[in-house]
Amino acid sequence: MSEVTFMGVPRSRIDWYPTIDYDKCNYCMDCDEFCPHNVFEIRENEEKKLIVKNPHNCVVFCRACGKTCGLDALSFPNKTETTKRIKEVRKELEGND
Amino acid sequence: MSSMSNKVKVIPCSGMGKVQGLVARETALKVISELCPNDAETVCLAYLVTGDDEAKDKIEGASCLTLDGCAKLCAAKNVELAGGILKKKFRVVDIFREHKGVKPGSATMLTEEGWQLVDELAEKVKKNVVELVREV
Amino acid sequence: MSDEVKIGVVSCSGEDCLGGAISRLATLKMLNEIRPDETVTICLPLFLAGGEEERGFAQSFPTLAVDGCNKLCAKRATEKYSGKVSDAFDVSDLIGKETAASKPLSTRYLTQEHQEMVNKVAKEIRIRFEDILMDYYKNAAQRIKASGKTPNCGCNCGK
Amino acid sequence: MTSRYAVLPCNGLDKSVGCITREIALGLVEKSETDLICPVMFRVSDARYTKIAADKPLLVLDGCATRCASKLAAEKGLKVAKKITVTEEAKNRKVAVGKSLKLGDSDLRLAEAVVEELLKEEKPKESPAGQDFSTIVYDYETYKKDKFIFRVPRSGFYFNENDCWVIVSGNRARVGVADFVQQSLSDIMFFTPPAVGAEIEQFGELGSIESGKAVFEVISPVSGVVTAVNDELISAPELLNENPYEKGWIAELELTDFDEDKELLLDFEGYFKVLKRKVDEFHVK
Repeated sequence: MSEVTFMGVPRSRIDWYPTIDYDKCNYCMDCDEFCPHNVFEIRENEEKKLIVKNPHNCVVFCRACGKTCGLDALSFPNKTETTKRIKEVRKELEGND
Repeated sequence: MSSMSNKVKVIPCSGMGKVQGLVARETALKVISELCPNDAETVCLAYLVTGDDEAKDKIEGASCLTLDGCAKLCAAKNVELAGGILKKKFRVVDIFREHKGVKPGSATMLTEEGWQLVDELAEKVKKNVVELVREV
Repeated sequence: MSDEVKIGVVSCSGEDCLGGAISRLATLKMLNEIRPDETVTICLPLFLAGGEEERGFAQSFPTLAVDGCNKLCAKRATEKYSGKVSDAFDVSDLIGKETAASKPLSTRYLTQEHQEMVNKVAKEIRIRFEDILMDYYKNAAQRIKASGKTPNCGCNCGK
Repeated sequence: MTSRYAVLPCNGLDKSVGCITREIALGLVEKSETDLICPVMFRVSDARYTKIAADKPLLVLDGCATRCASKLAAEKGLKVAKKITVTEEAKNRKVAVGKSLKLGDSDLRLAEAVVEELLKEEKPKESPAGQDFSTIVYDYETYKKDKFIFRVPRSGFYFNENDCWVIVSGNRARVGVADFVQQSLSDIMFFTPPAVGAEIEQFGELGSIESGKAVFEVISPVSGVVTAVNDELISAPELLNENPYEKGWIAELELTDFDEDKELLLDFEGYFKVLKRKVDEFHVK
């Protein structure tokens, strides 16, 4: 299996994924139910019943789970910064060719 | 001219696989069996698809109300092809739009909210049935 | 991965009688619970109202028609507009002609008894489904043998 | 008819390709009624050059892929009629550009050739803003999965990996979503348009569409200013299900710097591969 990439950049080098604000989250799990990429994981027996288990499964620039959250407990990185980062890594990889 | 009953035909789509379709079917069933049993009846859409003569006879020249789940308008299109007079096309998506965020259930089972939509839509259809009956 | 087998289960519209309602629910059970990854279903009237996606359906998939009464709409419509079905049956043969012909059912009034009928029909769908699947694999193996080609080569290179 | 360009070279002093842009610009001024915009002066004095750029179609000359001149034009809000990048011209003509900042013979010949070609060309199109998208020819490749058919237009369209497309005409772009989006969402019930006049960065949000299943944020493949939205979708969002490339388009933008955006976009071949992978991984029902 080849490495997962986004716009030619290894996915693992792009920091795009949701961050859960545990002060706001009420563990309704709507986000987990929605996300088809298994980004989240439910942990019934722990204090934090929901965690971001597979951050790099998250589709870069997708914020759809955030829209299911009525409490606004999910936040994402700045898109402009992320785009910049992608370009930087691409440049770096080009240099290695 | 059809020699069959002059009841208004209320025809839902088949609604396989989508909750919109189930709402359409349940609405039609409610109208013909509870709200207007004397003035409305349904014709199974599958008969029209296969070109069943008896069903075609029933539809041809008759006043029809269709209930479609989605914008593909299966019921409306098939009724028109079969020669029915389309008086009004209802779309379940429209009533979903009026209730943004509603969770109506699945193609197998409706939720309480879903049943409320059925009731609301059935009342609208009933109004049309009553008007059409008066016209005749 | 896109060449994995899918089987189309086509139910009648079921507006006219209980048999139809049961046929639909059993088909949905197949689609959602029993074999969700291998079942595809389609709305009958889409053969006329839809596009290429629907009409091309039975040409590309083995299909099983599930009808609620002896008018056999699902089977007939599929064969008329799309392609030959692999198998078909009439729900009234399973739950009894009289029961099947009784008034259509709102899911609001679904009883335990109805649920059992749904389960019975769904089981029949599963059995026939698996037969179709087996035939499909047998034929696929024969096709490969007959053509003398090795499997694996998914492209059209002719090798 | 002799009116040619307003030419904006990058004039990059520390690279030979930058020096070549200067040669090209000077050649054009010498041989046609082209007006020159000095990038250095432009930074301090807008008024004069903005007028020149408004009177004549703007030709932007960049030395290298950093595209300083393009960026300057975008910053000043100028409509670009034509762009040239010397490194690309050199590559196309199989000319090796010298390292020395004092241009050699072959460098000068390259500049001359570019000038000749520019002058030979038809009178450049005026006001690219006037072009529309009514003449697009749609030719689809399809990928089938179960009963679902996913269409992708074969030419003219660019895509991002978030399943949004763009088609460009002059300085304008029309943007929308790909078939994959409408198939995954199923019956689309709501369209929330972006605001006309809004400045959008590449990958910024261009409104959203919503079905009973999910909300999809339209992720802009390009940067620019929203000039129009497809109002029809507000009352008839099903147009998106019928065909998201034609009547289901989302918005139009005036582009900021498409060459830059393009680096992070896929053409038909690139996107078709991505689409196939997505379709195979995610079962749509």
